[in-house]
Amino acid sequence: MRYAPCVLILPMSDLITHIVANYNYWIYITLMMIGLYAIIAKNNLVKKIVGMNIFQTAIILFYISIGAKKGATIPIIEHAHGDHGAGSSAVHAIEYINPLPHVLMLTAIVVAVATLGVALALALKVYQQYNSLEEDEILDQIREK
Amino acid sequence: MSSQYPALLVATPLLAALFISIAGWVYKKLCFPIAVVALSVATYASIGLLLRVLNEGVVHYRLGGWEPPWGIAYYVDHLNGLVLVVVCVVALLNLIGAKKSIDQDFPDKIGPFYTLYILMVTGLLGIVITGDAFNLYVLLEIAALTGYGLLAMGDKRAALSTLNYLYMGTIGACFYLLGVGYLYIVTGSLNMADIARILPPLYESKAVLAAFIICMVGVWLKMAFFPLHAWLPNAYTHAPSASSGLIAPLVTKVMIYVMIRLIFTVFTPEYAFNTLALSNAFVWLAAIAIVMGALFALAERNLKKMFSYIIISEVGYMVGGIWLGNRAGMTGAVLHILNDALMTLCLFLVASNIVYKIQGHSFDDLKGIFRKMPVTMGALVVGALSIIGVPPTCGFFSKWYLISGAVQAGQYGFVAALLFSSLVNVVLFFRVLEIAFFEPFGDHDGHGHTESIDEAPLSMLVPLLIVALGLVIVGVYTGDIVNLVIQFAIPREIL
Amino acid sequence: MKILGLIIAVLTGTLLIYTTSDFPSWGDPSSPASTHLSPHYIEKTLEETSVPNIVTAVLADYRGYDTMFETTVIFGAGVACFFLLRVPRRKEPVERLYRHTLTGMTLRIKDLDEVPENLDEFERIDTLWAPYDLIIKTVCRLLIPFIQLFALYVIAHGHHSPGGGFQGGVILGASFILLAVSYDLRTAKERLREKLGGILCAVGVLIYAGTGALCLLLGLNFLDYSALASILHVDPITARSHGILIVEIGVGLAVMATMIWIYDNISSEGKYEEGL
Amino acid sequence: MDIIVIVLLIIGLVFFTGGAVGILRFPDFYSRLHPAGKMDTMGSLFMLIALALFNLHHFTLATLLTSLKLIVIVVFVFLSSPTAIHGIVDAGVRAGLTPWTKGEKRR
Amino acid sequence: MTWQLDIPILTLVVVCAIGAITVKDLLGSAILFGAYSFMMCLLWAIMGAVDVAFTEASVGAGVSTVFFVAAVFRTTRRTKD
Amino acid sequence: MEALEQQEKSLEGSRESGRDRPANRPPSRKRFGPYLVTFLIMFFLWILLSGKFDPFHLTLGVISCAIVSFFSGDLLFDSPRMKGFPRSWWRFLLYSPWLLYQIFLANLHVLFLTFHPKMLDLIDPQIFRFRSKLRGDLALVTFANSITLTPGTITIYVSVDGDFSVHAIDQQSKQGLPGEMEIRIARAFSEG
Amino acid sequence: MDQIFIYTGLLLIILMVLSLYRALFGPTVLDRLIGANAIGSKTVVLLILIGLIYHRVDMFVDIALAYALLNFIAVLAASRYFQKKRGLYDELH
Repeated sequence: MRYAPCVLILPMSDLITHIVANYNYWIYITLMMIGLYAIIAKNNLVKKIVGMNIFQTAIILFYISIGAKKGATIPIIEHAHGDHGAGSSAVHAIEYINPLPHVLMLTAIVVAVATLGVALALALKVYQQYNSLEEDEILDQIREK
Repeated sequence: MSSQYPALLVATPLLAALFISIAGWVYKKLCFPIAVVALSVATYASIGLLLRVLNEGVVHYRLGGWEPPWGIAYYVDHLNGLVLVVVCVVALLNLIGAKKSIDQDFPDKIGPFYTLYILMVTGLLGIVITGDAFNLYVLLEIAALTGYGLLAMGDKRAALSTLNYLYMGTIGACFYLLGVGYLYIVTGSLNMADIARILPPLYESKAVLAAFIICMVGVWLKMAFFPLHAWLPNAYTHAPSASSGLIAPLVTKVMIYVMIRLIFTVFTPEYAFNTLALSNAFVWLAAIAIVMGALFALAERNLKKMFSYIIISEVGYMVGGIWLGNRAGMTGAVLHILNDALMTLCLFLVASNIVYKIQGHSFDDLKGIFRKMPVTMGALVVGALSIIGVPPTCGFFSKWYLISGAVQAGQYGFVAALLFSSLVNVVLFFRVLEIAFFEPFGDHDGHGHTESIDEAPLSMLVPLLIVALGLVIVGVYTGDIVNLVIQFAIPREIL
Repeated sequence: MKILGLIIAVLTGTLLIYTTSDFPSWGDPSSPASTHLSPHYIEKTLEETSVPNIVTAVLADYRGYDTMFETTVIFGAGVACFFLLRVPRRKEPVERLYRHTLTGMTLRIKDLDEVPENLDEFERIDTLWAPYDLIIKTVCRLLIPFIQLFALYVIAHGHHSPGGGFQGGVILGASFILLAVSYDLRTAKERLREKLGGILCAVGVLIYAGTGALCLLLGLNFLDYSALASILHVDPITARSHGILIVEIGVGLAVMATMIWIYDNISSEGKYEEGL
Repeated sequence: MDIIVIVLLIIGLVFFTGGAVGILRFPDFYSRLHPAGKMDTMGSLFMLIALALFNLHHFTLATLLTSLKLIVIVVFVFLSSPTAIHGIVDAGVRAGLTPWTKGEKRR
Repeated sequence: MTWQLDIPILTLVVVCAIGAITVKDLLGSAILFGAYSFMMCLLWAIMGAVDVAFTEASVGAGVSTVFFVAAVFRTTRRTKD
Repeated sequence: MEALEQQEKSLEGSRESGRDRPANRPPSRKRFGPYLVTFLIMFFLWILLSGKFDPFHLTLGVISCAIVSFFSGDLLFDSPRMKGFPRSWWRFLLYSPWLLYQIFLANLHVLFLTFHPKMLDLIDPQIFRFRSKLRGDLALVTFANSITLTPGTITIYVSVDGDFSVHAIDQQSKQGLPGEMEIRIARAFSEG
Repeated sequence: MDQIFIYTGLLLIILMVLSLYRALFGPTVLDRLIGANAIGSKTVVLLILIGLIYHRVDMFVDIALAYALLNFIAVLAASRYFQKKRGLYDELH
């Protein structure tokens, strides 16, 4: 496996440069808005959970975008297979993508799954009690009592 | 061994939670003793740590032996030394006090309950002790997730209100995470001290401003600061008493600690109070929070819900105290973390005893309860005096510091709000005591005047009495606490 | 509510878009994030931990404390799901359905003592019974061992290729979930009993935290795996690599058991009788 | 070598296109399944074989194993894809979807 | 990290997200959420975050969609919005 | 919690007869053969996946394979007839090129249909049934999946007795069944 | 060759759009399921393509393998839903 950064050969106009430079951030903001809107405005409890997950994913997207590095390869050191310990050829930071955001986001994904589990369990419990997942119907039921 | 206190403080409850979980499957009688031992060790370690901080100054601890910016480090100064002790003591007292009600509420889920309880304490301790911004998020989620589990097992409405708490709590935690991401993108670091070192040249950056606002909004959501409080009252009211006794005193206080930590250590007071000209607005917001909390509490006819709204009002005290930006205000706010944790614990232990005995917490259930449970209600009186702010109890002193800080800063609106809320608190508790004292018990059943004392069991009363006594003792020794601990907890540059 | 949500979302979005202009542009190698902390990780990982996969090294060693609590989050979620949903006892008498395999008749049995004597001819079925699906069952039967082996491979090779305890644990859990989906929940529970699963969860996290505590007992800081060198009889750097592997195994166990736990509780509403 | 790879890639793409267009064009749920799952399977087969061939450019043990892994992926796709389709169609029958017959409108 | 693949997939992600919260059926919402997670996995892979992509792959395909389906199975598919 | 345990015990009691065992077959725990074969297959796959041949990773591999074959050995082979195993797999491998060729041909057919402008007139979906003489789970499933993979036909339902219910997209696809495919599969699994 | 892979990937993404149309607007849930399944099978290939573009395909092949193995669990779960709850809930009204 030789090392070869994936250099872009196509010429890019300034506009494309600008869009590329910011597109990830715009999309993360859009996703976050979608998620936030879903949590606040949706009436269905499970839909809110979907929105919550989208919201969390948006933040993961943000972090991964921080870590991106042009012309770098994935953060697994090459030529290191088989030999434990030091002594391999020198590793340069510029050649590898920043690994720290990946680490953080692994943790965040795990947290998202855990939250999803608990949220679904709670939604189930709510459904057992009120036989409905619509927030307004449940509130009506509570008010009637 | 004393150099390992910081690790012990978090590792002991974590390991204990795991052992409790296993014991829950194998031999359930072991759960409670393990929990008590673990929290006792943690309390011992926290007190030892505080003493060490008092002697040696800031304590650092490197996890995994890595240097701080690369590895994760604990950072313990006077501020979190104090909060750690508060968390441990409150958790231990509530655990002992709640045993009977846990046995009553969850006879066949004791193992999971204690696991969640101890995990929650682990999370809170971890939040307080850590010096790493991202690590704080992970622990925040532990405390939150276990909290959802604990809260949702209450009465019929508990699941729905906890689900709402979950949505809001997740948004709050995610906002905090996003703010950390913004800090990371401009500084490239996650260690709080390291960020503070890199930040000063970037104070003008819009990204730092956004990071600050987002972090603050996230933390406010978690602490139920006024416009973002909607999840709190229902979640706490409908929770089982054992868990509300842990969560109500601690979660909001710990989140206020996080806010203080963000201001003091991450963004530095220089940025928060001088570069940003927002402190006035925040103090006004806090004043509104105090007033609104008091008004909401006035409208309630349910003991636990009233207490919950009092918490919202108290959160306003502390946020406002911090944002006053002067020494007296901050002293008041930090002192109030300690005091309010104890006061809220007192109130919720009282509520727990009442619920244990009469299975209800609306005002109608309280009629004549003074004669039935005199000790409990006596403790309630002490707690009420403290919340109102009557001199020998501790509530008075923190309020005094807050008011003097507000006067010093010229924030008369905040002073007015404080006084108003004290007044409302008088009304609130007088109303409760009136019902409890004067109205005959069981009137609606026809056979009133059951004079016999039917007090909660001793294991519930002892922690309550300790807390009530603690309220007075902390009040008496306020001067020492301020001089020895809090004075050093506030950065020197604040006058 | 809709308008409020829209307003809040748009406000947040506007604030965030306004502040993106100060960001370093996407993929800029000279941004602070790429120059402050990460060069140390990239350049030193191999000599300090002898793990080629930087993400694994940072995850389990440099920031191992985070990962320990990440596992604890999963564990806590599992316990919370169990605590919320598990139905401890039935008030009404248990009612079960048995199907006579030869005739296709269905028996409804209210009390447990009256289970048909000659059980070989009866099979327990769900109330929402779906007939025996040969294709799905056979293919899943063939695939599940491969999925499990793949999961173990992922756990064991987290040092050299992407993967590690969490991913492997999820895949391992998914294989049991697949068993529960393709057969039924009872078959899956027969392979991994509820009690065993519950204990495995805690044991997984215990392996992690216990390794940390062991390091503490050996005289170094919490989670400093180089303390294991004296036990494993290797040099401290290889000890770090082995420590990471031990920890990954713990994570894998905990995650597997918790995923199964959550699935069981959600799909059967905590009754464990019949699931999706 | 490159030419073989490209030709295989194009064949795979054609099958994939057929699958995607088929999903859109066929009139009902059952007939949509015909292009959906199976032409995708065929497309994956060709494309993965092409990529496995390309990966063998530098013939070492490592690349050989990687290519073999790609073939293993193909095997698993061939096992799981028809099963998934069967699951879907079974669900459709149980859900009571009636098949489209000649002359009806497109659903 | 190739922007030619990055940008279209980012767009698709948004489409999936909007779909997942607007579909008037919870099971459909769960399925679209699964598709969303596919896209996210591709996105992480394109940006070079292999471990994150792996996690998303195993979580998205293996458990989270199944959790959703199981929850919908135990509750209801009906939704008003 | 005690109640839980009690309930569990009673559940175990009702299960002891092995009723809920996969594919409803008597337990095959006694025999060692399936585990060994599973172990060997698994180890082959491990070598393929791992690509590392140092003792450390090989030890890990042995442990993993042992775990998998211990837990799931009865899943992979729960058919009682293990004797014809190597031969039938070998024959199955011989069968697969033919199957691939058939799949390819039939794919071309559906491709033609897909892009045909008057597609709606050409197709004539219908469900039909037939009875296969194949027995044995694996043979039936292979046949069913082959049918599904051959575009134009999808297996809807297979019963244990070999009743097939198939959806075909047009007449041409329908006429191909059961046909040659069944004969070849029967030969591969040494049936019929 | 990188360029060819990028364009192949782009084409695959366009095909994914077509499948996504079915997933978004499919009249019944099962149509959505078909769409999602088709997206999944394209994802596997696309992952390998990305690996080749990075010249590190040995690292990406595991992810693709995971997808190939796990992709159908969700589909099976959804189809199981219909096996247990008979009747297709009419989502159009």
